[in-house]
Amino acid sequence: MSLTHYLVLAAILFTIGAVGVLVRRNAIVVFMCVELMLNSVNLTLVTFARATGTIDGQIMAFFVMVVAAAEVVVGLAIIMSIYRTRRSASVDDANLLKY
Amino acid sequence: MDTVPADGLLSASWLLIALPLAGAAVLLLGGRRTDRWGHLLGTATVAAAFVVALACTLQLDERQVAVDLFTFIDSGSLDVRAGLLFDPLSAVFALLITGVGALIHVYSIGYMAHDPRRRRFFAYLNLFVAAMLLLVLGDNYVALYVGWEGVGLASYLLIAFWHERPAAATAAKKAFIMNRVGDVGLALAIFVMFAQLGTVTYEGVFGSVGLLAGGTVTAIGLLLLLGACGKSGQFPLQAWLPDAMEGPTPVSALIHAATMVTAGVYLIARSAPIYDLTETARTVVLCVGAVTLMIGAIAGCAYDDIKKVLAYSTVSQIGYMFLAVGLGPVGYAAAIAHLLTHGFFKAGLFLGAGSVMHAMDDQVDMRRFGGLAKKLPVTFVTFGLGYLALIGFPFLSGYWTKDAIIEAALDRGGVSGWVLGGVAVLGAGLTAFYMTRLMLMTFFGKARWAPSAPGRPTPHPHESPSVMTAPMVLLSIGSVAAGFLLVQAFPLVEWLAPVFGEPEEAEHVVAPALVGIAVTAVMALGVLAAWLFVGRREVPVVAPERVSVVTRAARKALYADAINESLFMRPGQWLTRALVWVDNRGVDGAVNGMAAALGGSSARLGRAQTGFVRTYALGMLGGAVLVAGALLAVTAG
Amino acid sequence: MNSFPFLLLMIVVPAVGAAVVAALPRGRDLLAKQISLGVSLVVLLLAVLATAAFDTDGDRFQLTSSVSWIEDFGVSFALGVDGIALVMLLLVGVLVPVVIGASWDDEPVGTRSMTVFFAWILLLEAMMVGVFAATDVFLFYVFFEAMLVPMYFLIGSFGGPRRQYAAVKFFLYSLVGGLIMLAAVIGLYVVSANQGEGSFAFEVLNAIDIDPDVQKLLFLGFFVAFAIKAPLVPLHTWLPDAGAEAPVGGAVLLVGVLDKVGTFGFLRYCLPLFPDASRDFAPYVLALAVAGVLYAALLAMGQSDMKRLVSYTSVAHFGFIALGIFAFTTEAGTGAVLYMVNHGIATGLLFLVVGMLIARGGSRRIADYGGVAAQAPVLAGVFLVAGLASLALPGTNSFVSEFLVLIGSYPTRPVFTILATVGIILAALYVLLMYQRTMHGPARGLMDGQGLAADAGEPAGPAGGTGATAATATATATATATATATATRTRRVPDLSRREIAVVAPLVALILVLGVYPQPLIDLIEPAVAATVGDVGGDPGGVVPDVDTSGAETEAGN
Amino acid sequence: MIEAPDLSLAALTPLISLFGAACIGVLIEAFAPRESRHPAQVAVALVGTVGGLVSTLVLAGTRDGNDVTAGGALAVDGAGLFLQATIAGLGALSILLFAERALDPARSSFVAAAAVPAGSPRDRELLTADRVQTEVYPLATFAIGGMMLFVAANDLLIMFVALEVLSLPLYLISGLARRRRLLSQEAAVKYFLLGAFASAFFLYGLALVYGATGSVRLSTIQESVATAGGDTLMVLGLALLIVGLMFKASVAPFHTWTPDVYQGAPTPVTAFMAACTKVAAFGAILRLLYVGFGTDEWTWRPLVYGIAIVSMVVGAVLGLTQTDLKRMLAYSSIAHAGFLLTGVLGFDAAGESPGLSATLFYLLVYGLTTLGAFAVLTMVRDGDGEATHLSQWAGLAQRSPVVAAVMTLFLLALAGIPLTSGFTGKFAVFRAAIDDGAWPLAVVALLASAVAAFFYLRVVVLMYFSEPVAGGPTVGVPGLPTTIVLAVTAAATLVLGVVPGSVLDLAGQAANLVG
Repeated sequence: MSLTHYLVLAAILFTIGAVGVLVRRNAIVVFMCVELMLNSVNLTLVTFARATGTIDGQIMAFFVMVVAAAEVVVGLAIIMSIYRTRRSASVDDANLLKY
Repeated sequence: MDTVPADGLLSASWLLIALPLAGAAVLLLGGRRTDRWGHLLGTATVAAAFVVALACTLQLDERQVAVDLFTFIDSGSLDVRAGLLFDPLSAVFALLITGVGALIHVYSIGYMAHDPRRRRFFAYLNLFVAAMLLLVLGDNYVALYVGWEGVGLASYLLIAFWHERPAAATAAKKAFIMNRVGDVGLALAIFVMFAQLGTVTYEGVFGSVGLLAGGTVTAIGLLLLLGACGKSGQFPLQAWLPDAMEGPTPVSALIHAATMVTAGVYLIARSAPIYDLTETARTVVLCVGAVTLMIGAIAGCAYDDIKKVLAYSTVSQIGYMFLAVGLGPVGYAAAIAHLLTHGFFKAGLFLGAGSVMHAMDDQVDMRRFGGLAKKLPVTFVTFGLGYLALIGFPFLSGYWTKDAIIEAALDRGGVSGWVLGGVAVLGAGLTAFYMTRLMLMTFFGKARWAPSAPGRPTPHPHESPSVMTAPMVLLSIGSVAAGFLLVQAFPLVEWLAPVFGEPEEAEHVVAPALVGIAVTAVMALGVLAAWLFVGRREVPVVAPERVSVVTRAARKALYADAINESLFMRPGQWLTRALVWVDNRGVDGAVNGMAAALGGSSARLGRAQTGFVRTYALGMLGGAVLVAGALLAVTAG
Repeated sequence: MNSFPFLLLMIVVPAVGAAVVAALPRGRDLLAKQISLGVSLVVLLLAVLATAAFDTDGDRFQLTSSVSWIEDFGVSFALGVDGIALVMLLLVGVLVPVVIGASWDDEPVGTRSMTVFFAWILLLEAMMVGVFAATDVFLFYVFFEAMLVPMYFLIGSFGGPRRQYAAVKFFLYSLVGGLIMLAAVIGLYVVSANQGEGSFAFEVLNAIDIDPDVQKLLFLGFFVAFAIKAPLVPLHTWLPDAGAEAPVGGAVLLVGVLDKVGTFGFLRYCLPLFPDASRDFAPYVLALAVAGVLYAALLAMGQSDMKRLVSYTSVAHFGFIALGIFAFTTEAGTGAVLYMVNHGIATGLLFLVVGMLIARGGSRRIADYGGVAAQAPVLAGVFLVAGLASLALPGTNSFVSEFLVLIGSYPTRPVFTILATVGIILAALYVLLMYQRTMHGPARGLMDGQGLAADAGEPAGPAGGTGATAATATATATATATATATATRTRRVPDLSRREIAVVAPLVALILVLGVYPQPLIDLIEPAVAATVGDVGGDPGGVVPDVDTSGAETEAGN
Repeated sequence: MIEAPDLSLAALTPLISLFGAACIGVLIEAFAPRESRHPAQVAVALVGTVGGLVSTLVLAGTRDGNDVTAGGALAVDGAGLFLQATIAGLGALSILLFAERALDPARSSFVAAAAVPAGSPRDRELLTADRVQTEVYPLATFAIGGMMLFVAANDLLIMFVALEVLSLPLYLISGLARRRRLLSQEAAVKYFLLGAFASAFFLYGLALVYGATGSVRLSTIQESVATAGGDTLMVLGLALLIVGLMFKASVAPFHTWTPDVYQGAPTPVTAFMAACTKVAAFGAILRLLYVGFGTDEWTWRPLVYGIAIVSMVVGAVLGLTQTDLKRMLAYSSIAHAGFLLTGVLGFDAAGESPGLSATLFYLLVYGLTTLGAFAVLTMVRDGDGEATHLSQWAGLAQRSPVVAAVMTLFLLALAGIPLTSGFTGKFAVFRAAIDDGAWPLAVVALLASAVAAFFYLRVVVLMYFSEPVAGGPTVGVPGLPTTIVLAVTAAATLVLGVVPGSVLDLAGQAANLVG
């Protein structure tokens, strides 16, 4: 398996994540799709790190993980608060603001 | 003959204009304070101007005198000076204007005695006299133009003097507008002169007009003619003049008979050096004169309104003058002579008509007159003398001057000479017809007096006060004698020689005596016809409806108004309405439409902002794909 | 004397005056009016003194002063006047006191304070002086745009029933033009920067050579802005709305002075800076100008609203001015500048008189009036003088300018001139039609109380007129009564009051004096115009006649 | 062998000041008694931001030449310092808006307890309670710190981290409105989800660029671009990076979140976002495009050209039909993003062109003006918080002439009328664009500003030319903080319009980017 395969896999994962954001209604699932996108990037970074023979990419992957974790904290807090009010986590229900 | 700078009394000739102007200014600015003596001041200034004019004329031994006052407009190569030219031609006019003007002022004192706005009437009359004097005294075309439009304004103000009457207001507007059409011609002529010759002074233009191409000279001539037609009520701009009779009668006498309407003749005569160079333009002048002469005469036969008949008579008589100036050097002096005598007798006739109206509770319908000769003896006599002078009764004014014109027309020779001469003779016959008809209907026959309006008493005619009759008497004396004086005793031709050149001894096609006899015979025929048609019968108080096509056409003044209406007024109104629509819906609509389109697209695009996160994400993804695609395309390309 | 900062003072004095007036507490209206009048008279005095200090044979720009303003943009606060700007300043100086006098008894709409009105007027005066006195293109632009704000508030706060629409339309139209001009202003700077030091100074820009294609673009940028402001057909539709809805004082300044910035801009910027483009575009501009003369005149005839009618007449007059400017002769150019002044006076007077009439009748519709001349002869007389000046009757000031424009244009552009002369006839028509319908005839419509019933549906508030005085109050009161009850009673139209006479008298006097003796103004204007005509390749000395007349009659035979 | 990276503490002072203040704020939140928290938090946040501003200015005054520090991860250059100072200053003003307690009867714009479900009995109880939320201050301080880091990042990874540091607190405080909590929470969710989505794009772009060049250091990327030219990987990476940054800058077509979030978020937060986030995002865009891809201009130039037009048109046209003032200002911000891009385009890497200084200046004036406009919005209230519907503003000038006048000043500045700062800014960026030959873009921009002027004017028309409606909103008497904000922003708007020379000079001197 060449490095390209990993890259392609990462791209596919990224795409799946992006499409997931578009098609899923539950805010949690949408957010998980975003996480999937971030993780596909991690895969890409690690692959490139391997390709260039440096560890920069791997370090960056760690950075991304930390950031992703922080994002989860913030995101879940927000989603929770709105869920408690509305009793629904569907993103389609939140459309008071439009036009 | 060279023009010399003025000295002595002549250098004060600006007083001629300044005096009546000052009178007008005092009366207009003074307001009601001047009500009590305003009419006297107005009359005095014009009388004083007459004295100045007379003195200046007597002093005029150098024969052409220039008075330079101040710079009017000096820009680039255009240099218009406020300058006066006092020469025999302008002297004659100045005398006519101030002389007849002063008489009519006097008459107006009586005529307008009961009008609460008499002071303003005198102010306007003074304004008119000042403007008219500027017109004839200016030494360049721009000064002439200023006076030209100035008399237009005064005419407007005076026709609309009784502005509560819609007809008067409309007639005034019509007069002004039709004059403006002519004025455009005059203005364009000035533009052409400036563009071609770089000057607008008489001296400069006449000095170098010979350098111009023939076509250009013709163009200038025709444009000047357009201006002249407007002011003089000549075909095709004649329709305003009869309507102008809505003004007080002294106005009709002074402005629409004696002075302003003759300005066209003055313009063409003044521009003689130009017309001398262009046969074409002169021919057009001739045609205009001949056509107008006939239109006026025919229409004059059909109207029942005493002032309108006189107005059409004026149109017709000025047609004679145009015919004369169109003939070239032989005709100029004849035209001016006829102009002067016409000034006397037509002014007298109008004043007489005014006196009749005064007596008849301001009615003008001749069918309601009749038998006034006894009631208004002075009016009858003076009017009668004017009448005889007008129809060319032998040895009265009209006879001399009209004959001269007819002779000159015949002397032209060839077919055109015979045609023009024939028209002129025919016109003389028609003049005799309609004037006799007027006399018969007004002064003879049974009294057909009727109340001017329901509820008003039937008028009891009485002679006018002497302040009115005195000017009539003086004018009738002029009507009788002026022709002889100007043609035989002190030939105007010689007086005007410095302007038009020495008269050549014309070769007569028809012997003058023969012409005289023929014209007198035709005149007699006209009188006879009038007596046959009008004098012998009972005049119906209501004009008969079943009349011939010719009469009907004549009653409508040969459909001049109808033609104007259908050619200009209606399409104009239609165009205006259409353009208002275009401007509101089209031009402004485009702007508002653009705004609406922006607003609409804003609303439509705004729908894309659905409020759904997933739609937004899709938009972002699409944007990202586009961005990536664009960048890749740029890199690849 | 030349170092005295006339121009700066003429900007600063009214600006400070505006601030003072705006800061006055409510209820001090009289003091506000007195201060405003005083300040505007000081400006007039300064303008007159500046004229006295101006040497007609001297440099093109005089009374100059220049302070670096925004160095990064190469902008200076540079002031200076040529004859053209100077006469415009005189016009500003004359009209503002008149407008203040005319608005003296105005009642504001709603609960607004009239002190604000006078503050805006003074601020507008400062801006107008600035726009004419600026010799730096950037500075000019700043004043050009900033001028919109006071006018916008004048229309929007104190105007007629449709004032919001009119104010926004006015602002946006001008802004669009201004922004396009901004692009050209910047472009001009960039061009100058490419040829050395970047600058906005007029004299520097006048000296540089610009590539013809670039010139065309820049010319169009400036032209569109000025054509909107002036306004030329088909960019004119904002003016009738703005002119009709603005309070009379505002309308006078709008049409009398503000819009002149457009034609002033043609002359000051378009021609000298882009001579090649000006020559290339001249036929098109002339076509627009002449189209405007005829089109707007016809439209004026079709109006039923007096203020709209007067606005349309102005569009026609602007056509004449544009014709004079783009004929590229000294005579026509001088005439055009003189026209700018005269039009300000004549149309200003016309607006004022119409406003006084509206104040008496409470309606802007022509059909609501009739026979006023019989009851208010002085009003009718002034109306007539204004109308005659508007139709350029000889003896009034407008004649001189219109004549100069036409006679100067004819030698270079005969066809356009001939078409434009038709406008002379149309001018007589629309003026006299309005005059006849309102002043002549028997008293009718509102004037005898009959028109009120028909009119009651419309908002009966003061139509932005001068002094919504007792007449309007009566009108509103009687509007509620039935038509039959009021039909028999003829209400007299009061003639002009002493204040109103004092307001119109200076303008009437100027109309007559400048109609008879315009030469002093021409002497001021001509050198600047000649220089401009020289810039654009014309003969500054004036029209050269087609025929060489120096040889006189001796060659007549050839 | 590991070498310790060079680290200039002096250059880091501004960041330390902010992050330090934020950490102290967290500690205060944890340990200080509730009554004393608010003043303490405000004080700390203000000290932090003002300290950041002052230290940036001192740094700018004392530094000699441009520098990179922290192992080349941070750039200390003129543009960076200018932007940092701008962000710190605007941030301090925003903190003042947050701290306003006089306007809302409930003493704060922020919810008392975010965890309580909206609309519950407890929530209603708390609505009128005197309790205030103080977490917003450390959160905002973190965000400001993140922004200052963002504009100084010389490294894509740092840029990403800074992006998250500035974004995450913003997501949170968007949802903390005291009134209309549902809207506020919705705004937070939308902002968060879309923001995270955009971050993923940015991150993927980072990865691709890293793959193409082997580095995320901007200078290294530039060298690599100069030698290797743009291969597909790198171009894709650039595209994705641009997407991420344009999202933050709310440039169309990545603007869709802007109106919703601006409308829903508490008004002081909206003001903060509109002013500071825009500055930060454009700082990053400038750095990415010119430092990272400056030699590759021809690739992205047409793209930015097109995006600028789209953004101006979308912002101007969509703004026309808005009836909510906050939403309207959101579209205005989108249009202004387009105007700013014209300035970005008017800059060439050689540094001759005035584009950079123009953009810097524009960012400053736009930030001040928009902050002021939102500050005015906080003052006009009805029973249910701010009265942001247009119709409620009818006749405001007659109720409160001063407020109307100040608002008019801001609106005229946003519309770009001369003698206001907005005009100077517009002039500067358009001059840069035209100087660079992009005059068609400038013409489009000018027409768009004319369209945009319509909706600014509509507010003026309503305030001045309409009669007040019965039962309209009241204009609150602001406390000291809002008064200070209004005074500063209004004075700046006027001064930068009339005598902008010195600040333009400053921007001119600051106009350099270290590679």
